[in-house]
Amino acid sequence: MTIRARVTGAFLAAVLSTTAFNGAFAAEDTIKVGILHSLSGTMAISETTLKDAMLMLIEEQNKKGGVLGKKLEAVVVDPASDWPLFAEKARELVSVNKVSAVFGCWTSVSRKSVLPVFEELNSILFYPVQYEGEESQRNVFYTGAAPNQQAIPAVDYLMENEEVERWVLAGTDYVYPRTTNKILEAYLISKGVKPEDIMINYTPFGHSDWQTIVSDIKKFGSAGKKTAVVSTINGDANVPFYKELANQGVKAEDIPVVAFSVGEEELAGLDTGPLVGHLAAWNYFQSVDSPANAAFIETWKAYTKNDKRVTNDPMEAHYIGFNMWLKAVEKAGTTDTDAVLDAMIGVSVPNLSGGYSTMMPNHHITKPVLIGEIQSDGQFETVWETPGLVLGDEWSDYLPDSKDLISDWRAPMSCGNFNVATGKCGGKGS
Amino acid sequence: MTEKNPRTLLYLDGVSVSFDGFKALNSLSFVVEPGELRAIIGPNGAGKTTMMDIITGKTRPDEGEVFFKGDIDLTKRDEAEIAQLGIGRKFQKPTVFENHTVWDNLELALNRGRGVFATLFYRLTGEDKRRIEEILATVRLTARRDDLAAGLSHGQKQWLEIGMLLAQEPELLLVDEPVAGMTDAETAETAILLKDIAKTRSVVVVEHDMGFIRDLGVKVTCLAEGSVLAEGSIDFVSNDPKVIENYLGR
Amino acid sequence: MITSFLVKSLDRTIAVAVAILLLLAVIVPALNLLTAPDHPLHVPTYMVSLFGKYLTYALLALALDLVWGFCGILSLGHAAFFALGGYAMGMYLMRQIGARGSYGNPLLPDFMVFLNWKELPWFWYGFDMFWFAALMVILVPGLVAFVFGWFAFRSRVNGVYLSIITQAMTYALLLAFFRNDMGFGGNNGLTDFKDILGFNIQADGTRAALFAASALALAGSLVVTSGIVGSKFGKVLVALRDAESRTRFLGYRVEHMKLFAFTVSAMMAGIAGALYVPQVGIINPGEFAPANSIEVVIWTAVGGRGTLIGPIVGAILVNGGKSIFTAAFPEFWLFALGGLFVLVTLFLPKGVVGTAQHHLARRRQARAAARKEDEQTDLEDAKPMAAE
Amino acid sequence: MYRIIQTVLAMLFLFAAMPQGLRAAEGLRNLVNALGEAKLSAMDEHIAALAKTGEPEVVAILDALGAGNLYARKTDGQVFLTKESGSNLALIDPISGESAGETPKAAMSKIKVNNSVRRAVRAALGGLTLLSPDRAQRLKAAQSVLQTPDVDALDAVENALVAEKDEAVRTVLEQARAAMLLASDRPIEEKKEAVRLLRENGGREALPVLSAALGSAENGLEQDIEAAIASIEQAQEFWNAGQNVWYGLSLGSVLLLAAIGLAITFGVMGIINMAHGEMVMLGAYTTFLVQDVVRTSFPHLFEWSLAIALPLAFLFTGTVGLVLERGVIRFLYGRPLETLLATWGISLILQQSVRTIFGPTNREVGNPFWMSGAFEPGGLTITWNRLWIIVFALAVFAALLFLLKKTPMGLQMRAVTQNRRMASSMGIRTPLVDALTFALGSGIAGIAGVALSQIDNVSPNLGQGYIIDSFMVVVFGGVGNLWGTLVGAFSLGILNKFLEPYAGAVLGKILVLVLIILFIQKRPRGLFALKGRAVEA
Repeated sequence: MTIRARVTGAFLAAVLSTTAFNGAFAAEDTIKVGILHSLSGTMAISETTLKDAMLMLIEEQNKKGGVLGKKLEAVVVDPASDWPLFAEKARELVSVNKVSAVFGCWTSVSRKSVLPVFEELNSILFYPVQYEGEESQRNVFYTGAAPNQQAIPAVDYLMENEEVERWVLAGTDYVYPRTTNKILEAYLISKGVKPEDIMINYTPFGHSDWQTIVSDIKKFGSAGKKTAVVSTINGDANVPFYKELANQGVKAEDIPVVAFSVGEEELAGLDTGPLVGHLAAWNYFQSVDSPANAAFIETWKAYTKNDKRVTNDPMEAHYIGFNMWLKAVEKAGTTDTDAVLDAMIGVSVPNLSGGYSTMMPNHHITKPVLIGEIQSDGQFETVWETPGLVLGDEWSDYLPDSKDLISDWRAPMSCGNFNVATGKCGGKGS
Repeated sequence: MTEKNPRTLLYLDGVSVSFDGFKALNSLSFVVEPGELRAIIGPNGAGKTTMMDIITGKTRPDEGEVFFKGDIDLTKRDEAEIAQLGIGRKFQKPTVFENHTVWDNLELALNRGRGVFATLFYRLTGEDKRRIEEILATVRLTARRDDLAAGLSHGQKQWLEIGMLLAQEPELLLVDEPVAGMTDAETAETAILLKDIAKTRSVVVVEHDMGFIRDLGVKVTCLAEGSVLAEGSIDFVSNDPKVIENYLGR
Repeated sequence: MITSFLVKSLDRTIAVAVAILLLLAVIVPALNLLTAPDHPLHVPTYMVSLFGKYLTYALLALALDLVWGFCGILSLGHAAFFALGGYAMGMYLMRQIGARGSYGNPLLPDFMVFLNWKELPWFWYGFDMFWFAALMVILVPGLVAFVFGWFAFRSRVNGVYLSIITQAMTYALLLAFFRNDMGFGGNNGLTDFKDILGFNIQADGTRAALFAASALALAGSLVVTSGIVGSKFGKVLVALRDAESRTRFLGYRVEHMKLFAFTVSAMMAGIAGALYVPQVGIINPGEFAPANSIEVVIWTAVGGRGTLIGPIVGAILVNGGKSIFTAAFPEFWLFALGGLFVLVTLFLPKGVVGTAQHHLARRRQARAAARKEDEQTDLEDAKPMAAE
Repeated sequence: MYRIIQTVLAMLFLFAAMPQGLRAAEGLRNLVNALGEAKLSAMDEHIAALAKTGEPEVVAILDALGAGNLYARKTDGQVFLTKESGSNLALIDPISGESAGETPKAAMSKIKVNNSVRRAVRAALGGLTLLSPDRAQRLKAAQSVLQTPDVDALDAVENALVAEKDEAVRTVLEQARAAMLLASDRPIEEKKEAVRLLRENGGREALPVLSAALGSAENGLEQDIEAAIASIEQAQEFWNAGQNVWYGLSLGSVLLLAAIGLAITFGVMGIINMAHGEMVMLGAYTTFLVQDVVRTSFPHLFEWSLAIALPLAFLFTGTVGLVLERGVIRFLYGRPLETLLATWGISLILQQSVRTIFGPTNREVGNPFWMSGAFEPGGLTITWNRLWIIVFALAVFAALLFLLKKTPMGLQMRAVTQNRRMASSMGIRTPLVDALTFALGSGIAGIAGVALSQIDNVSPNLGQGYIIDSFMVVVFGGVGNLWGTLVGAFSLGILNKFLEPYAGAVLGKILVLVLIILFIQKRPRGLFALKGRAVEA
């Protein structure tokens, strides 16, 4: 046999075996759920955990008998941190694997990449990560935090409890930090902060040399006014950032750093001893003291067979989203997209911090906002909590062009960008 | 030392070049007349190849003058330009285009338009075809015209390269060790070929093979340590005591 | 003898490939649009856009092959030209959204609105016209390649050095496009496209048309490349690839030759990018990632560099494999991909197509010479390291 | 607020009826137990009340509070100092300091602290330990008083100054006194003197004090303060330049570490080793594994874990390199561009292997104490880890240079890379030398990983972040020249750090890349090119 023939043969065999593989599953009568999280590439570090969490939730639900009398079946694909591949895989999940809903994406760009696919094929996406807002789409449910569910309460906390007057807004240069910082800047100025008391700094993805920036922060913080850093620094860049903070002796008591993208998972790669007291704002911490959370953590540790695995906010978002979907499917009595989309609004399920979260007509959910301080064991301790639940505000009130927009996916409005000033759907409605 | 003469084909005066402190050429002066066949000998490191590099524009001299056809300053031009002016060069190691056929090798060497678009829209004319066939016959490769150059024997590659130089129609040919690795018969034939070529153009041959140079029977220049040691007939040069000491050995 | 065989078979293969592509351009859209979804011959839209995407990748690989396979310039930055073409097309598509964006701003794309941009940056002018965008798709990558190549080839940056600085180029572009201040949408890039030339970009008909356009573009480029490679210019390219100094001493301005090939290749890559963007619906700086450019090199190597069909086959094989493996073995597909690269370089240095052609040619030659040698050729071919 | 004063008063009233010693102890216990019920916002007053007692036990209690080791028993509200003991807490009586048994964590509730509580603790502790017999503790106390100058503590500081003999502590205390003075109602002459002192001694720390004082300064003092601020800022400008050089050197040392292994595999051997970054990553993971074992089995060796990891990382990555060379790369000599493809494939496999084995998330590699923190000579801030990394990078460079230039092994390596055939005919076993050279390059990448694990993420993506920079450094410096790599790394580092403040981190990096591209046009063979007449055909 020639080499060419051998190679072709091997390839054909691979193709055949995968089709057979898929075919075998299709024979059973199950409800399929797609999981669209990167398992390789740069985002695997964050997203793999979410895939595991989803698999666990599905397994647990199947133990309880599935939904509508059918078992759930997870379809896992790897979009490999490659944004166009997200779109391809989403299309594959919906049109080839015929999944009823997809749980996935982490970065905004991956969500943006799959949006048209879900719109076109009319399927459902649950998006579990805090994001910049400025979006509301018929086929997407946003279970992570909008800026008002994270950033603004955190700034409020610092202003009231730590009497912060000077602000460093440090972020990775991409859309989430840019938008969040725009919103925060507008908010701070509306609260009487002077523009010269705000320093904004952007760094590239994966930035690892923080010496200059940390020393700039120290300098900025030595103007005699209480200073805080609001960090929207993304993923990988955080570990060297915090290491540099610790080594240059920036203590939380002097210049606290409040982060919106640093959770238990990120801290797991750090010696948090020198970081005690720096803050994070989320809607969930692993340390939250509630029976639901204790049970969740126990199941998670058992499922991963690892006592050290931590839980985090996006996992809770998937937990909420998944339970909401189950409830909506039961309410609708079908997994048909349109029926589920209708049934979703108003669905209320317990969250892990001891309350209930509700899906609102703008496809965002209500959540408590927690401010936590980093502890030496890599966990957060809640030091402040919003008195009630906060509703995710998709169109920020602090940006001039979006303050007139609202979204409501209930009939008869059914609009993602209704302009209350002109009374028309579609931005300016012109 | 040498007079600049408008009739002189190649004129080098006081050319020096050094690499990392090592003086490869040391105030070298050297003249080639039109139609002359000249042999250059010298020990390793005498600067033979460097001299060729300078003439063909591969290396820029640190100082000195290099003129072609009286008033064309070669130090200001690059390889392609110098080649187009009519100076051809054969490397020490035979370099032909191995992934091309013998025919294509010659076609590429043919003295025609060498611009991007000239080559892109080039069509093989009857005249060019005849010319290539002629050269094939001269270098005795007619039978192998459609074979890849990679398949040729060492000697055949040397000949193909000489054929390519012919196709280039240069006025001056620089030939670096053309008979290295050739059989005696091939060597003899190469000598005849070179003498033949020298009837219509100037040729400079660098060679170690004293027998071959004797076969050529031409004026010899001996280089050592980057400058000219002696110049004259083979017998004159090989009896020069400095040459014997430096090169031929005691 | 061998050459005449090769030349003939080469021409024949190209003709066949072009014919297949033309046929695909007609049949696939027809099967997609005219047959019912449950018809056995129905091609689902999913497949149409997937293969449309592969075809643009194939075009990119072909473009790389022109400079790498035939000219010996290993560009590790070819995805940059692809992305530049893609951005030019993306800008057109963004302008087509008009007032249908979230904020209903008729002039500014959404990402500019919520980052408080007040005016359209000057470099966005003209992109509302298709002809202008189409021109830019070719001109921008061509110009970047021309300027970059003019500097690099003039100063004779070669081999590994050239590869590394092409990588630096794409890396610098990556960082630049990530910057939100650049006005290209930062990390999110350009997305939310609505229509192209007045047709809804999500409609099956548009997708089928884009597929056909990709197939036609690939066929067209194949003809052009084959023309270039077959001309005397092509022979000069191969000559300078194998023996650059020799070519110089024959009087060819190597830097001009390289510059021409590099620029043409970048333009082809730009066209590929422009066709890619409407089919995947997004363009973002991730396309500039050096890893992407390396992947293109790998498609070309797998298929067989220095052959025209090779990169096309390679691009489709590797990407098809990637599509299958990322779904079937999500945890392990990188092992498969990594392993493939190692195995191909070790055992198939000429690539799939190159090895096949080599094999065929030798077999024919052997058969013509003597039947007895047949077995031996096989033996030699089977010995992996014997090749090259 | 009012209620707290009420309780405190009530307690004070209670004590009056008790015998002196017992009364104090009992009062203290009540104050401590009150912490258990206090709201976060009211903690300040409680801490102040505790500090006011001046009892020696208070130091340990406040220490525990600040560190989050103070727990209240859920059943009776008794507050204890605690220590982790497995899943239980070991209780220590806050007054007597005696052990009070163990309890499960669930039975205790932690006394919550936040930043403002920690600040209050720090200030209180500063006041309490100003007169401590331990010099280090006095210094720390003085520093914390300086950080949070409080007018009320002025007398305490002045008292301490009278007794203080140690020069270093005195300097800090004097600054603290000056800072407090400015906020007090002392006469203007004393304040002027304070401003002068701050201007002379104070670095950046003096700026906040001065600018705060500027707001409330009386006439006549304002100009003094403004002049002081201007003078300090001017001095800072000078130090900033020095700081930038230091940052540049530090970045350069990181680049040098990342690139030096590549200078062998790519620079000397000509293999475009895309898996180089993964070797660095494997080195970092070796460090993680070593620390993991050390933590669980030999905790007392933790400070030495990096030293243990170094040889292991070298051996491990060296072995991986050896296997790769024998298994793959040796078939590709003379085809440098194809080594790129094969090693790229290998890098994918290595990354995914690590991801499969260790999981995709970051792993924690701790800094030993001698690599934590910073010191401040003049107006500079020099972090220990960066300093050690510079030293380490230079040491690795020197060792490598020595190995290549002065040992038989190095001689053979150079011989083989310069003229393989000749070396082989002289009896050098070229395949062995090739394998060992590659292993050496990989091993050095591995020990670079040990160092980089101290400042970067230990994740499967670690290597990806360094690979492009490494190639830039080697190419910029000149392939095949170790000195070129050294100079290249440091000059790129410094260039980057000088561009960063003006252009920003992103644009700075782009500019550096563009400059490298332009530089390569000018000198196609890099900074330290090997010149020669070698005719390439």
